[in-house]
Order: sequence, then structure tokens, then C-alpha cells
Amino acid sequence: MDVNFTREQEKFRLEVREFLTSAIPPKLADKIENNKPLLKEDMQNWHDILNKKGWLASSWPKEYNGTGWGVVEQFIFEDELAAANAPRTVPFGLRMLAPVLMKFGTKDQCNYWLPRILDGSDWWCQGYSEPGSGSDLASLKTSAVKCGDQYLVNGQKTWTTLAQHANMIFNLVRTSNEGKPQQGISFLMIDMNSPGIEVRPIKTIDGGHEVNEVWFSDVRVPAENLIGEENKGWTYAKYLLSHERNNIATVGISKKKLEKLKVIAKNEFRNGLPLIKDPLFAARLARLEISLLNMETTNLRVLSESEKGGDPGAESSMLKILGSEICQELDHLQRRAAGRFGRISRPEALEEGFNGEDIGPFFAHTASSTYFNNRKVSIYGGSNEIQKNIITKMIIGL
Amino acid sequence: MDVNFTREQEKFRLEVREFLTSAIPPKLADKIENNKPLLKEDMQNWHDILNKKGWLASSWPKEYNGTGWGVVEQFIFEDELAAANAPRTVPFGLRMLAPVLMKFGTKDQCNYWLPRILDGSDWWCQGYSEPGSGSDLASLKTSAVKCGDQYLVNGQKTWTTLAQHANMIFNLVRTSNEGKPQQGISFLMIDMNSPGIEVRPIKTIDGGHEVNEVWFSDVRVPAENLIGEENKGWTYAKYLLSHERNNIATVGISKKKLEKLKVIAKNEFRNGLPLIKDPLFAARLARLEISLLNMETTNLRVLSESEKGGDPGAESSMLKILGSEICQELDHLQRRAAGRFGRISRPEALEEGFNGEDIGPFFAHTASSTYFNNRKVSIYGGSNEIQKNIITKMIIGL
Amino acid sequence: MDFDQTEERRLIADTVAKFIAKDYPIENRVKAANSEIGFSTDNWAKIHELGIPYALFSEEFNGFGGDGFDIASLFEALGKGLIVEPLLISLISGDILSFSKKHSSLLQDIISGNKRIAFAHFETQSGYESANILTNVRDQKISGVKSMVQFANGVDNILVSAIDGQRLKLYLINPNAKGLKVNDYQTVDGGRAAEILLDQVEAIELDIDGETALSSALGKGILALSAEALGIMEHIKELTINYLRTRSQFGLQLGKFQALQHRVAQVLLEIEQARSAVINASAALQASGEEREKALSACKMTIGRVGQFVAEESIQLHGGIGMTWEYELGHFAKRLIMIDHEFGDEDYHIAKFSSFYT
Amino acid sequence: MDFDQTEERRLIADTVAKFIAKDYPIENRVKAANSEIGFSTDNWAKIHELGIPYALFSEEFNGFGGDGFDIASLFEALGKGLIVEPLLISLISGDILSFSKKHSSLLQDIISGNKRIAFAHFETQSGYESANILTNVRDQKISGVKSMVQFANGVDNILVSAIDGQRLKLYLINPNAKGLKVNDYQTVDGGRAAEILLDQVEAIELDIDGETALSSALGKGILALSAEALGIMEHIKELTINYLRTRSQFGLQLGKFQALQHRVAQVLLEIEQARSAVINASAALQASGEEREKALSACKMTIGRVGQFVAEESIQLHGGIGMTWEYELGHFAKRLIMIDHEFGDEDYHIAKFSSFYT
Repeated sequence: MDVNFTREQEKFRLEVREFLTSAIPPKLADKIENNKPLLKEDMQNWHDILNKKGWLASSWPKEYNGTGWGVVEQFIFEDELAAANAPRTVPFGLRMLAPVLMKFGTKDQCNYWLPRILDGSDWWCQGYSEPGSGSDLASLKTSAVKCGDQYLVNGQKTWTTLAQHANMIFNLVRTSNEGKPQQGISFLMIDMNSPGIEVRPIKTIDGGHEVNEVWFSDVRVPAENLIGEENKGWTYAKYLLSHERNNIATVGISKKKLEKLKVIAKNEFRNGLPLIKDPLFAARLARLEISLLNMETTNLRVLSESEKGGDPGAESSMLKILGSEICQELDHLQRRAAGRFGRISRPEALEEGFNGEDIGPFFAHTASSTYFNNRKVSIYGGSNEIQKNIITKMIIGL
Repeated sequence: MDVNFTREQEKFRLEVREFLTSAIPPKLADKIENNKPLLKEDMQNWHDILNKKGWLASSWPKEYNGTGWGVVEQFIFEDELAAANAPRTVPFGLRMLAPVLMKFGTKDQCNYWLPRILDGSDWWCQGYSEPGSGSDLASLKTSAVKCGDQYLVNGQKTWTTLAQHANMIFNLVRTSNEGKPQQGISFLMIDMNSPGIEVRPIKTIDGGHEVNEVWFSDVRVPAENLIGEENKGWTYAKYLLSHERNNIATVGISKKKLEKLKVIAKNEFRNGLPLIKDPLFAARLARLEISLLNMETTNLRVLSESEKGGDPGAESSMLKILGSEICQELDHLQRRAAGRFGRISRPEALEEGFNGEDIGPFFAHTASSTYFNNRKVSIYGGSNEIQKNIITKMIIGL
Repeated sequence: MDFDQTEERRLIADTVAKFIAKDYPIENRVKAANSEIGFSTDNWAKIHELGIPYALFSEEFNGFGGDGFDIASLFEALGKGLIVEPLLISLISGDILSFSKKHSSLLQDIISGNKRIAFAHFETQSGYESANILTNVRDQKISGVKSMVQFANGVDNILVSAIDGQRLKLYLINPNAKGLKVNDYQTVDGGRAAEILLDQVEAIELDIDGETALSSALGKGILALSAEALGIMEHIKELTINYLRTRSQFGLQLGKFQALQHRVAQVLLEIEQARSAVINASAALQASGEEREKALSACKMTIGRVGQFVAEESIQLHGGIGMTWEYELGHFAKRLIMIDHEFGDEDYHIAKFSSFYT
Repeated sequence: MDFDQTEERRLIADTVAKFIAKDYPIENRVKAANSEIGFSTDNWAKIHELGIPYALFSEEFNGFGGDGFDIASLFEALGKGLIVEPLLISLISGDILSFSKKHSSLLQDIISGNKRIAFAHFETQSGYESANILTNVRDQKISGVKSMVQFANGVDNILVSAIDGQRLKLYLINPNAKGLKVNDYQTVDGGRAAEILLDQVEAIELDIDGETALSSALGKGILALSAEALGIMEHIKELTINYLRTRSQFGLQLGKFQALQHRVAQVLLEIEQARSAVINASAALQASGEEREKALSACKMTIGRVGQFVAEESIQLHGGIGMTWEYELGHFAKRLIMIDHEFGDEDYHIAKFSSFYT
């Protein structure tokens, strides 16, 4: 039993930390620190900085110009990104499509599409959910009918994150209605600029615009954009969902949030006492911190298993549940710490160049909107209810 | 909207209170106050005292020598019983069998059996659950085969409370295997002294003996002991389960327990502070007290509806859940208050006439055993899971 | 004992329900709540045409209500429609003015809707402590900062608290007075609030005992907010049950999944507990001292706890749709959660309730 | 980074597992735990024959373990079989004696099983505060009352703490010494404890710093109890999963009811968190000061919270059968809950953990 990182890993951490110190544009770090919304340029800019350093594809093998890091190095990298107020990279191309391409795509597809992810030529988004297919993803209806060397795609996707920035979408489409619903699904890459595609924004309760509907009417897609075999898409989709599990609990981000929450709780006062000395708030904070400390070890245990070639299985689902609940509890406590100022909504104060009056503590400007926005984390990527189904399926086996 | 009891009801409360002050044998009150086990004589004695006063059958109509009280008066009576450290009466004859007899029994059956409940000739117990039929009561297998003017009963009942004291048992038996399982059940009264009956004690985790197995082998029961029609027993059983719902939440008992818990929390110390001033314990206590205050009003609302002839429906199930959870939380906090002494187990110190050494606070002697014993309240009488099924069935209606 | 509402209270609740059904579709509410002034002046006028605010005051002040159950039944009805218009401020300010002999005409103007008033009491450092006030008076001029003042723009009068020596007093100021600055902003749940900066602003002192009036008014405010939350939960319950009945996944209605059923059962049960808490607080409003304070804290604490539970569970049970601006659930959930940020949250009131343990 | 146990620790855990399988059926355990002395002297002898206690001490003391992971992996194995024999006392007392130069032979006797010792430290008024001690020393004679002393009957030695002036010191006393009285009783989880009354009892002062030794030993005690609880939870998990797989109601295995599935999933997940808490505390045992204290409190608090959850959920998921003396679950659940009553409960440790916030 050895709970420590190796000396090489500790050295690696310092190297990452040193790089990040100088690499992150201060304006970007300020946005992350203060929960301000990122512009498309911010994300692209950060993408380019990491690409230049060669650390963009942190989970890719060297063969495709990835870092070739092990899962523990990737964990450390994410940890340091969060600690340094750097944004996570946009996952759709790098961590979702890419592994599917590498595993199931042709050599040509890999050689064409993977470099375009790195150099920023393509911004990918993910066409999975549909209005009638949420937790029951396999019931999806968007159809793709083969006509010669093209597919004709019709239907609607929803909850498509950052589709407004994307020029490409990887789509689960129905190519057959025979057999079980899972058997007629294919995996198709589609140019967002194709005629017949319409992106409609979905405004969320926090007032933000992250997700979209994507409508397809008679969209023509070159047949060469199919990944793998027709009607085998469900296998690829599941591979994608199970592949990027190493950082599913977002430990690094939660640790950084906890650190910020403690600073807030020292500065906010209730009845003449700093909130961190209020027995009920301190107990909430301690329970949360302890859960996070436990979860970090739970996560490292899974990584360690995974390094040895083990399959995390039910533990991935546990980490998804724990990670989302801890994230939401952090947001909840930050909202609670904002007290009467938790009701502030001043999107204008989050814009670049705002120089209006200060009102209340600045964190309060985003405390409630972040809380509401992150109700999503127990819903998306397989809701916590689906994760619990998976856990009992695996462990009780009925 | 009037949340107050009427003047008559308040007068009634005082009358009950005054009677109880002098009526309860001090030794009995001491046993209740200190969670000491009651002997059969204690229960019989109290039964006789109430019978002499004419208040034994608090839920019966006057026609059968009951009190004829309304549901609110019954609630007040239970409240005062608990406040005065009087035991609840044993429910099986008075509040379970009696309403079934009155509703579905013949005049002769009523005239014979009801007076025997009052004068203590019969001590009833309840033969419902079986080893294979817990939540799924309708799957019961104990069979009764008609042979002339007798039934021949074979099978096994379990969780039979106080069967060791009883001379009669009312039993759900299977008289037919046709149709749905609910359709072949009959309701039979059986003399516990019949040849072929064996009572085997079930010891529970707290070390106590409340429940039993009752085995039937070729037990002969006079056919006249059938209540109502053959194969209609499920209707009667459900009537029984839904009838005595007014005090399902045991508000009075929980109020008394809370009062005792507050006294304990004033006398126990942690770090030089009385426990009631410990922020975390005080918060637990306040949450519990507030739940109880809310539940009391929820219960009175149901009674008020019921007085007007309304059907409580889903609210009864809510009260069952709330009542059991509050009871268990009271026990949990009492256990927690016992601290290091929560591990004491000295059944000998609970016996009459014990004069050994004092060890720790006396309440600690029963704190943990009561906590473990009352894990039953969310299991028996339709588990909380079954209650939740009922609530959604009634309200979502799917 | 009778938990049915009186005929009169049912009538006013019905009036509100009809107003919501006819004039208050959720789209309009959301638009108005996110507009420049944060509510609809048309609806504000209609609410007064219908005479709704009269239910908040007793006959002594030309009203036909004013006790705990009147306040609770009206605000519960308002909550069901997510009414954003500032009736809470009318209640609180009106209650304070009802202690005054000199300003009865202003009270009447508020009830009738002729005038609108703002209530500027809490401050940046106050937290939820009503007594934590730094704004002070010298030579009848007020200086200080009031924060999170609801709907402060466009009012005819501002009711302000300030410390005169050791005592807390209440004042009326003119919104156009010299030395007064209003920094107005949106709130998360719709509507507006403002920081009010006061630099030696002229003020008229009210002829009342400030602390007595504030304690009365804030107690009513707690009850009103709690009842509003109850109404909101009622509506969320309907939305959620309806969604579970109609939405299918894996070929079954969601309401047929036992794991969801049991969670809904818990939601329903907790809402009934919240309803009882509001009844208890309504009944205790006329009491005094510890009995009143404990019932109000018990109520607001219950609302805080159950409100968060109901909001979070209902969103989770809905899934993605529950997070969209388009669908009404989110707006109800936001207001429900934000009520915990007014007049003391769950933790504040649990500590207050347990402070009575001796 | 490697979360697999070393070969040596796996070996000792296997030894314990085999011992349980062969010599420790639950019926015998329950009988022994509720006997006059509260454990089985036969099994106590076997445990020492197998050399198990050597895993709790380092090579310096002829052991082959003694660090956090050794303690945790052994006690987890013991928990799985609900071992009642007082190895915890050997660990704590032995650790204290390991600070002494003069009493190394007693330590060796304890490890080998030649002698058994009691640990008499906490007192009636102590609560969970190790520093709250009133027993005092005058002229090398000890007076006071020690409470809840585990398995005090029939020991060869009693380790006692007492205040000498301002300083806490540790002493050895003879169980047959004059002025000593032992009131022995059963404990809820099986086993025995006693109140020990000391009236000017002659004592030998240990040649160690009392507070340093106690802090070391109690920390190890917290870790050992937590690991024992983890082992218990492992076994409860197996029982519960097995029950859900095999028991049917309404024609379906219980494990097919989604509401129960989701609750089991939560149980499984919390047990993994408890496992991580034990790992964290094992690793921090060799650290000092705040780091060590926080990890131990985090661990014990997690065990308290998760332990209660697992015990209550497993009984509820079983239904009536879970409450019977006959079936093993209840005995495991009782011990699991009672562990929260030793060395600080959930509330004590959450307050202690948060006392480090500044």
C-alpha cells in the first residue's frame, strides 16, 4: 500500500505548475477565478497555448501527437489546471470523439480528423440526446438513410453543448429499425455548415446559453463520414461514455472550489463571527471537505486499478455520483454563504471592462446562478439515477 | 380556520388528566418513565383499571360499552396517557379485531366476543405475517380446510406480538387457491389452547422477547369462528389495517419522549457544556422538535377531515412514515446523548427490586436497546416502502 | 378545530387564482420580472383594482383581514402564480405605518395602490440580523447604506430605519431627496433590488416605537414569504406529478419507476409538513414573545429545508427540461430557493429556535 | 501509488479469515460475547497461537507490523468476523508500554498472550474528551472512578491514567490491589465493561510522558475501530446483497425493485468512501499534529455517519428478519453502531475537525 505519488510524478506536477504560472493569460485566470463567462476566443486561445506546449491532447498516445501520459499524470494535470485557475479544455473533440476515432476509425479518418482537432480547424459538438430520448438514449429517432455515397439525415438533437461555436458534430443516428433499438444506431460525423442544419439556443434557468437544439432536415452527409460499421454505433457510443472516466469526479475543480469557499467563509460574517466559525456552517463545510478528501482517495484507487489494467466498472458510476453531489454541495454552500446577497443577478458586472459600482461581495454575483447551472451535473452524462441502475446491475447482478 | 380544541375538548382533557393522576400505579408509571419492561400483570392491571372507569374501549361506540368518543377525543386521550406515563392498551383485541367484528361479524359473534375483550377473558394476538409473506401479505400460505363444521388449519405465522400472553389469535388463512391470491383468504378466530398450536419465541436484537412464531398443525377450529364470508378475508384485513389510523403517528408518545430527551440534554455534559447547548446536538434536537410540531398539526388536520367524514387516504401513509421516522430519530438522539454509556446493557438493572450499583445515567441503560428495538416501527404494520407505494399510487395514480 | 379556510379567505384566494389564470401567464410574468422595473405596473394596478391588498389589513384600517391566516392564505395563492409584484413590501411597510397615528393616509394610499413604498432596513453587514444596523441619524438627517432594497425604483416613499443614539427608529424619506443614491439591479428570482446610499438625507421620523413595529412587520414578512413558498411548492408538485404521468422513458411512464415514486412520496410528505408549519406560524402570529418567535423560526426553517429539497428533487425528476428558461418549473424553483435568502435562512432559524433551549 | 496490500498484510488478513471460517461461527461468537467474561479464552489463546497480535507492533518490539496500514488491514479482517476478543486493548495498552524502557517484558507478555491487561482511562464525566480526567495521585496512591473499562475482569494488570498535580501520568496497578473495586456488566454489542472504583490504590508510575503516549495510543485506537467498522460493513454488504438476490416478494427478487436498488447503490458508494477514509487515516497515522488529528477525525466521523447509515439501511432492507437475534445481521449492526460510542462520535469529530478552521 502506497498512497503517495512517485517522485517522477511529483516532479511532473511541479513542471506543470511552473508552466501554468506563466502560461495562463491573467484575464483568463480572472474569469475562471470569478466565475465569469468565457468567450469563444478565450477557449480557442487557451486551446492554442496548450497545443503549442504539446500538452493539449493530454489523454492521447504519442502516436497522434498526444502527451502519452498515464492516467495518474492526467489526473495531476487536471488538478494543476484547476489550482491555477486554468479552464478545462473543451472535451468534445479531444476526449470524446478522438478515442472513438482511434479505436474504431480508419487510418485515413484518424490522419485527417485528429490533427484538425489539435490545430483548432474543427470545433466538435456531440449529437446524442433527443427530445424523446434522455436517459433512454437507445430510443433515439434521428434517421440517416443511405442514398448512394451519402446519408440523408433528418431529426433533432438536443442539449448540444456549445453547438453555437462548433463547425462539426458527431451524431448518433438511426440507420435501421430492426431488432433491439440499440442495434440500428450508427455513428456519423456531420459538417455543421451543411444545408438543412439549424442550431437553436436553449436558455437555461440561470440565464445562460450553453446548450442548443440542433435540427436536421434532409442534411446530406458523405458516407465516408461514418465511423466503423453501420448499425454498430451503440458500441462506439458506449465506448465513448465509458472511456473518459478518469476525471469524471472532477476532484481538482472541487478542491479549488473548496479553497475558495473557505476564503469566502473567513470573510463573510454572521452575528459578528466569521461564517467559518459559525457551528452549523462549519459543520456543513467540514462534512463536505471530508467527503471530498475521501472521494479523492476513492478516485486515486480507481486510477491505480486502471493503471494495472483493471476495469473500474461500478466505481466509475460511484465517482460520477459522488463528484456531482460534491460539486453541487460546494455550490450550495457558496450560495448559502452569500446570504441576503445571494439574490443578486448582474450579468453586466461579469462582462469584460465593467466598471460599475461594487455591490455586496463579488462572489455573490455568481453564487446562485452557478448553483442553478450545476443542477445539470447530476443530470447529464448519464443521470445519477442511471448510474445507480448501473451500480446495482453490476454488483447485485439482477 | 381554527387550530384550537373546543372548550369541551379542553375540559375533557383536564378530566382525563385528573383521572390519570390518581389512577396509574406509581410502579407502572416508573416502568414507563424508565423504559423498563412490562410484565403481563402490569398490562392486565392497567386494562382492568381503564375498564372499571369505562374508558378502556376508547374507540368503540357506546352500543358495545365503548366510550363513544370522537377521533379528536381519542387523540387527546392518547396524548394524556403518554404525558402521564401510562401504557397504551394492547391493541389486538380492542383496536384491531373489535372493529372487524363490529363491521363484518354476526350479532352473536359481537355479543360473545366483544365483552370478553373488555373483561379480559380473552387476550388476542394477530396472525397475519408468515415467513414467506412479509410486505406481500396476500401470498400467505397457512391453510384452512373445511371438514364438516370445523376447519383444519396448517401452517405458520410469524412476528406475532405478545402471542406468549394470548389465549386467542385472529388469523388470516388460505381457504382457496383459485383466482388472485387475495381472493382465497379467510378471517378465522382460533383458540390458542387448541391441540396442534405451538408458540416459539423470537428473540430480537435488543435481547427482548415481544414477537413469536405460531405453528399450526392439524388444528381444529369450529366453523362458527369464521368472520364474515369465506374467501372475503382480504377485505376485512384491509379494513382492519386502514381503520386504526388516527393515532398511527403516535404523536403523544413522541411528545413525551421529546420532553424526556430535553431533560437528558440538560443534564448530560460535553466539554463542560450541557448537551442542549452543544450547537450540533441542539440543531439536531431543534430539527426534530420542529418536525414533531409540524407532524402534530398534520395529524390534527387528518383528524379534522375525518370528523367531517373525509377519507384520509394518502395522508395516513404519510403519518405512518413521519411518525416512525420521528420515533426513530428520538431514539437515535437519546442513544447519542448517552455517549460512552450508550453501550451499557444491564437487563438486571431493569428488573423490579434491583438494588445494585448505579452506573452512568439510568436512561443510558435502555437508550441503545430502545433504539434497536424501534427499528421495527418502520418495518411493521406495512413498511415505509409499502406506504410510499401507497402514496404514489393514490396521488400519481399509475 | 377546523382546518378549512373561512369563506372570505377562500374568496380572496379564488380571486387571485382567477387573476393568475386570466392575466398572469408565466411568459408574461417572466418578461415583467426581468424588465427595467422588475414587475408589471398593469398587473400592479389590477391587483389593487381587485382589492387584494385589503386582505392584509384589519377593519381598523379599512381592510377585511390582517391576521395570520389571512396573510398566509393570500400569499399561498400568490405563490401558486409566482406573482412578482411587491405585495410583500405593502404588507411590511403597511404594518409599520399602522402603528403610526400621523401617517394613516399614507397607509391608505398604499392599500389602495395610490402610492408605492420601499422598505429600506437591512444593510451590507446585517446578514440576517435585524438588529445589526449602522445607518444613523444626526440632526434629523440620515446617513448610511441600505442593501437589497426590493423594487426601490419609482416609489413614492422610502421607509428607512436608522439608529438615533442607541435606539432604532423609523423614518420616511423622499426618493428624490438630496444625498440619496439608488443603485438598482436585477435579482435571480426576477424583480429588482437596490443599494441605497444615504448621505445626510432629510427624513421625517415616524411617531412609533421602531423596534416594536419592526418586530411585528418582519414576523408578518416571514409568514408571508413562507406561505408564498408553500404556494410555489404546490405548483411544483402539480408540474412534477403531471410530468411523471406523461413523460415516458424505456417504454414506461416515469411515474412507474419505483425509485422515482418513492422520491416523489417523500416530496409530497414534506410539502404537507411545510403546510403544517405555515398553519402553526399563522396561529402563533398573534401570540407574543418566545411562542411567536419559535413558531416563526420553526416555519421559516421548515420552508428553507423543504423548499431546497422540493426545488432540487423536482428539477432532478424532470431532467434537462427542468433546467430550461422556457419551461416554468425553473422560475418557480428559483424563487423558492431565493426565499431562503430573505429574512433568515434555514441555519439562521435553526440556531434561533435552539437559542430558546436553556 | 499502489492501493494493494503488501504480501505480508494479505497473509495476516488471510490467517484471520481462515480462523473465522474455521473457529468463529457466529453462534459461538454470540454465545462467548454474552458469557460471564464476554469473550472466549480458547479463541484468545488461538489468536495468540496464530501470532496475530505481532502484526500490531514493529520489529523493534519483535512484531512484524505496527504502522497504520498494518493496524487497519488486521482490524478490517477482525471486523468481518465480528471478533469480540480484546485485541483493541492489546493495541492501545501495548502502544503505551512501547514508550516505556522499564516495562518491555510486560509488552512482550501482552503480545504473546501470556498476560492480559485492561486500559482504564476515561471516566464518568469525561464524555469523549481524553483530557477530562479527575482521578488523581497522592503519595503514589490513586483515587477516582474509571468507567466503561473494557474486559476488566480477570486481567493481570490494569493501566490507569491519573492526574499528578497538573500533569497526566500513566500507572500500572494490580487488579487485586487493596482499595480497588470492579463493577462489571455486559455491553450492548457483546463483551463486558466495568466501572473501576479506586480508593488510594497503590500504583507503579510508568517511565513515560503520559500525554504523548495516550495521544499515540488513542489515535491508533481510532484507526483500529474505524477499520473494524469497515470490515463489519463489508460483511453487512455481503449479507444484504445476498438477501436481495434470494428473497422474493410479489413474485420478484427484492433486488429487482428499483427503489431498493437505488438505496443499495448509495450504501455501496458510502462504504467505498468509508474505505478511503480508513486509508487516509492509515497514511496519516505517522504524521503529527494537525495533519494526523484531522485525518483521524475525518475517518472516525465518516465511520460514524456511514456506519449508522449502513446499519439502518441494511436492517430496513432486510425487514423483520434483520431484527432477530438468530440472524447474524443484527449483531454486526449493533457493533457497528456502538463503535460510534467509542473514542468520539460523529458530532464530536465533526466539531474537532472544524475546530482547525481559522
